[in-house]
Amino acid sequence: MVEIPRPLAIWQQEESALSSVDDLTEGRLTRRSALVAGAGGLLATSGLAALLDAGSADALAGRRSPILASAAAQAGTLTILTFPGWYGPHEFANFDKQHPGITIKTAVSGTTGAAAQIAQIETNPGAFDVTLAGVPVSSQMHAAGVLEPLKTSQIPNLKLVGSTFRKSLPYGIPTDFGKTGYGYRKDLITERPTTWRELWTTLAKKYSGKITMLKYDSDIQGTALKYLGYSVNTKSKSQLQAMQNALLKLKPHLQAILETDYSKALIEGTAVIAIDYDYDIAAAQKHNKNIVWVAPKEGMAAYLEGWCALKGSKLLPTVWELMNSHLAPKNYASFINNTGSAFVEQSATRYISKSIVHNPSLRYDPVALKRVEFEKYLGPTQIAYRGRLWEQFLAA
Amino acid sequence: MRLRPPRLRSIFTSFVMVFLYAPIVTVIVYSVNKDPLLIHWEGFTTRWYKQAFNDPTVRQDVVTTLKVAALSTAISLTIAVTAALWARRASHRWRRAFDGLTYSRIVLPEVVFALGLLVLLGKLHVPFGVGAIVLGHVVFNSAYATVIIQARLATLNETLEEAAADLGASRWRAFRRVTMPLLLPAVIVAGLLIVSFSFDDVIVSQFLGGNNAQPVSVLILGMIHLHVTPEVNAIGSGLMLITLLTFSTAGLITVLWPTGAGQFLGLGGRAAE
Amino acid sequence: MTELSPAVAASGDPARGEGRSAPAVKLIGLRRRYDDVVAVDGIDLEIGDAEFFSLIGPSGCGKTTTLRMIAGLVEPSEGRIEVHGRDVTTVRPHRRPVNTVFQQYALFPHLSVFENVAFGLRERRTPKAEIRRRVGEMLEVVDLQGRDRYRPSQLSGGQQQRVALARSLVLDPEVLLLDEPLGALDLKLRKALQLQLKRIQHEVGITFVYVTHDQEEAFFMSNRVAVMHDGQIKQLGTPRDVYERPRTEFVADFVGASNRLDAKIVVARDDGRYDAEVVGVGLVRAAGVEGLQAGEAVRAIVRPEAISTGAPQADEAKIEARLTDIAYLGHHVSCVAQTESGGQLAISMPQAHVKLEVGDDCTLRWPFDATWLLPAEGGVAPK
Amino acid sequence: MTADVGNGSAVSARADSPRRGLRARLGRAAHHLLALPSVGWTVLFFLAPLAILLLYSFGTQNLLTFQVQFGWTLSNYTGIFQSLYIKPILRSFELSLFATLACLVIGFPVAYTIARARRRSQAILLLMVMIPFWTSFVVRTYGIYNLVSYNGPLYQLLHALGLVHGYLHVLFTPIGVGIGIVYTYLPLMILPLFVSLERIDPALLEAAPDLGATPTRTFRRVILPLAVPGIFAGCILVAIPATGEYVIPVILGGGKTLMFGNVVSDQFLNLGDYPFGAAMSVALTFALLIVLMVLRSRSYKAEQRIT
Repeated sequence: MVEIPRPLAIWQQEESALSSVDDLTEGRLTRRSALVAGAGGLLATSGLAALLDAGSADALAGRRSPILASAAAQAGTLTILTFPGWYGPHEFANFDKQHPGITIKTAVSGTTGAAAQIAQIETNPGAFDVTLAGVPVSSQMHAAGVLEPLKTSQIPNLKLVGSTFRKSLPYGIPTDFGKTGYGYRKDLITERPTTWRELWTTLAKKYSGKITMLKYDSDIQGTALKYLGYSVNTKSKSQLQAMQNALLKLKPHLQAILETDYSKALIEGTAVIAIDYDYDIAAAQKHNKNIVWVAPKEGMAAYLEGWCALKGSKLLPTVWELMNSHLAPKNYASFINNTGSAFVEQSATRYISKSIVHNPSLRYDPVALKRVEFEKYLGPTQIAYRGRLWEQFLAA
Repeated sequence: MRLRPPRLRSIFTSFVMVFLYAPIVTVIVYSVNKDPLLIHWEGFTTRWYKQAFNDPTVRQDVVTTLKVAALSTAISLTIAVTAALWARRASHRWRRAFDGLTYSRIVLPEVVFALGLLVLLGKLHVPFGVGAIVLGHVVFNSAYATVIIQARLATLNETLEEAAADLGASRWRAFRRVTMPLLLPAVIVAGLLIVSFSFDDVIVSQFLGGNNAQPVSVLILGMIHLHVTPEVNAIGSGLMLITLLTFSTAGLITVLWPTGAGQFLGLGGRAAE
Repeated sequence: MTELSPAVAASGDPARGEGRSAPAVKLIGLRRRYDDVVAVDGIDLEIGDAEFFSLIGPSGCGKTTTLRMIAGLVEPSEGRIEVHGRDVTTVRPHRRPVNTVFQQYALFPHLSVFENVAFGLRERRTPKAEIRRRVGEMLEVVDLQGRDRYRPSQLSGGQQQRVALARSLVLDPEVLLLDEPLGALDLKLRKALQLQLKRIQHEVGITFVYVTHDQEEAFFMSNRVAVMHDGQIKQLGTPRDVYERPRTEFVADFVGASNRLDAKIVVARDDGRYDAEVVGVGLVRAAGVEGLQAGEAVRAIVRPEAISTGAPQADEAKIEARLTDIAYLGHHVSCVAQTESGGQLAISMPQAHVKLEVGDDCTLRWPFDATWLLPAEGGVAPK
Repeated sequence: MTADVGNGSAVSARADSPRRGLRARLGRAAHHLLALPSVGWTVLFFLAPLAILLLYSFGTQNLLTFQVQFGWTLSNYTGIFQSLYIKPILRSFELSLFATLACLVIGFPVAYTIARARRRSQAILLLMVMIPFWTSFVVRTYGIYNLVSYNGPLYQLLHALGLVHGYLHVLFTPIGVGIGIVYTYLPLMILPLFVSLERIDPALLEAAPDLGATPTRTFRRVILPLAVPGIFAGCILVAIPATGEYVIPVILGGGKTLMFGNVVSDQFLNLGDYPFGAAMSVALTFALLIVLMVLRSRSYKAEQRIT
């Protein structure tokens, strides 16, 4: 039933058996989920929990499932809260065959903000079985008591995931991560930058109005902290203030702070520099050979996200099976090929598209990972403070 | 008699129409563009429409959207017509208070009452879904409809209804045969408008949809977080087409219906006054 | 009622004095087509100074279109319009020396009575003091003094009508056009206002061109009337002329309930009269439209009020009939009698003269002079 | 009497009915039932939720226990007047004012044209105004985004006409946001204007020139005053929601031209600070209600003047 775990072939770089999947990634390039809500999610979750108070808590408690009937015997609709198009046509194919009674449905976690998505979970106890979430949000959900503790014994494939990732996302199964660096057009600028410092000090002024930035608070704040040589997860007020000043200094030179299509302007040439995720630049490079990825020497901020099981799910045994199936190398490779994202499972490399495996920005490279600092859950006060700073940056 | 040489006004109106349609044209063009990144024109394809049509989520969400729009429009118009009929004969002070309520439903940022409603319905254990979305949509849709219908009703001569009552028509019949036909233009205008609001709404739809009702607007918002894909444009164009077809069918039925003949097109209704 | 102020009575700014010898309004070959429909089909007309002139006819006859062309609200397809000798065919309405009183008054609902009347004066940048004076005087002329602060909606129909009149008259137009101004009023009010209109016209001495479908109203007020039909003027003349000597059956029919009898010309006499054989009556010597030929089928027109009962005199026509209906209309009685041939005759006579009952047979008589002969328009005369 | 009650208001109220007084009273009572759907809906699904939020606006949120605690603190309100929020607030009013005026200037001739068109054309023209709004709001706004983008169709047109050199700088500027808002709210201006212009008696438009008014003066002295209720209604429907607009600034403003609506919804959707978000909403609502009341009372007067 469940695919037998392959031996961990660490750092192995195999040719992909499925090179044709490249086509699949065309036009379906994804960006990270907004569920990885840096600051936002935390207070939002708690706030809503408070708003709904006892009513929903009772409902949650009442629906706590007895579990551990055989997963194969279960039937029903298993709902994953995620983005439309996040999963390709192949990932669930095997699973569907083996579980004829189960229908997998994806529900849209809208993107108006993290609070809205958490509201969806909070107000509909039992309606969703799995949610896609980043480190801070999953930690917050855990604190709020809406997550089902991961039953690792039921998910043998979890061991295939690199231990760094597993430790960073303890409440769910890690599926993908993304680093924030920048891309530039080598045909449109003469410089060949390699650092954040160059971007902030010389390029910003020279190419003022031709620089775009993705709109994601924790990634951008982390980026500024990296530029200044601080930790992404610093709690120092003075460092955070320095970060804020750096961002405010950059803002007048920005063409736009984008919600979507981060690299489109770069591809078109209406912008020459884009502060963007690794996988998005990788995808953009396919459309324009002049785009160069910069993994700045000062380091990069990165998010990590994955699946968490939600309390109140009536299909928990099936959920564990689905998670296990998702991490089975072939399946996992299919998911990575669909999203074009950086991957967390080394053993799936042989099935993953060459363009991802060989891409310097995406490949599974422990050296490169050392320059990356993952965003952590910093507690509500810190999150609220950073949230205000972000708001101030946008409103300025 | 004319205000200005007619051509100037018509030319200006045509320009405004171009302004209104230009973005829609780009949406339609993008929906048939082969280039998935929509950077260049790479040729015509119906692939995105097929893709959208074959996607069960899209199909289901379109149905949800139409259901929500139909229900909330029907309820909103009923509320608006009754409210306007009441307001016409209400005392001045009551009417002002009433108008205050109507306008505040339009004024208040949607996110505010949507959140309040979320909390309230949660506490009352009202199930989330199409019904809950409709509850929310009616709040603002009925307000817009009331404003439009009230404006129309203010211009109608009450003596017509009195005459009808005097001729022995029951109140209901006087309403149906005299007031309603006169109000119809405003009701239609209001209907056209609030259907579009229902389509556009994201916040109430997302908050109150639960896990079994997701209108297209919410789906699209999720989809564009990846990229503004041609498929999204195809869904937008498709939705417009479906609505247009629905309305023209409804219009056709009304026109062909023996008793209501011509009323549907009688939007202006100047002669009716 | 009210003394007319010198400003209104003088009715003349010097600028237009020189054109006074020319007719107030002159229409030359005036035509108006709407797509396929010809609303006005070639009208030539001269209206004199200080004349009260009416255009009458059934609805759709083109009278309102003609009026609107004079006002400049409708452009003629062909032809020319002159006001006191000046060609105004292409002059925009706001520059024409004519003003209109509209059917539904068209008072500005957002302006007070005073401001409505002052509207045109303000357009002319008349000094404020003068506006106040002239509006005040004009409100007196139309008997609305003290109502200047009212809104049009607070006035009765008759009062609104007078505001509309004042609004136009205060501008001292060379010609005042009135488009069924009394159409929306009840009968009693209409009668009163007819008198008032006539008086005002007399006082201000301005040419009035009056459009109505009510011939009685037109006859009562006008110096001359033109009867229109199918976009053409069918007859032009004094009310008496038109009433007593209609040129066509249509005019005869339109200008008043008239009895029509089939007849045939026997002799066309030298004195302009005819001897005609009238069915059921016999030989009648009567006046008629010029140029009727012996042997020609004609209609004999007899006015209801010319008919009486009793033994006929020598110069009277007679016919046997039975009364089928009697209606008392106050000082008058209106009867219907059936002739032996089956035709019906309407009779109108003073109350005192009626001594008959329904069902009585009687002899009806009328003077030969009260008979008018005109060409038959084909077919048998309507009963 | 019971019979009358049983028959209810559906019974014909003939003028010659001997019990007309009673019927009239019953009729009045029944008449008030007409207000019930609207008032009931508003109270249950609008005022009740708002009452909850109003309570929150005086409450505090404990960052550690995440509980909203009811209280009577005004700190949420005083927080609004931080310099941080002044800029978006001013920008909101500025953009809303601009958009309203632009909608009025653009919408008036269109509404007038429609109002004076033949009746069949009226229906078609009104429909034509509405059709673009049956797509999805987000898709439509991205349509504008495409249209005004640096090298988009508008640029190419203007460039071909020699009106623009280099790129078109509309997208990601306040002008871009303004265009988006004008586009989105134009029907809300055109419809009420149409309603009020359509009911102007055409004879008035003949009477004015007949009395010597030029077309311009006719417009100023007759059409404009009579359209005042429509103008007020249109301005209310445009200005007030436009002040709270927040999606358009994000898409067309490139996330840089934020308005107050963005700040408010961020409190709820991203920061999750409900008491502060509620306080902001309450403050915004009150400010807008005052504007609204002023506009409405003017509009009432205007309406009474012309009816």
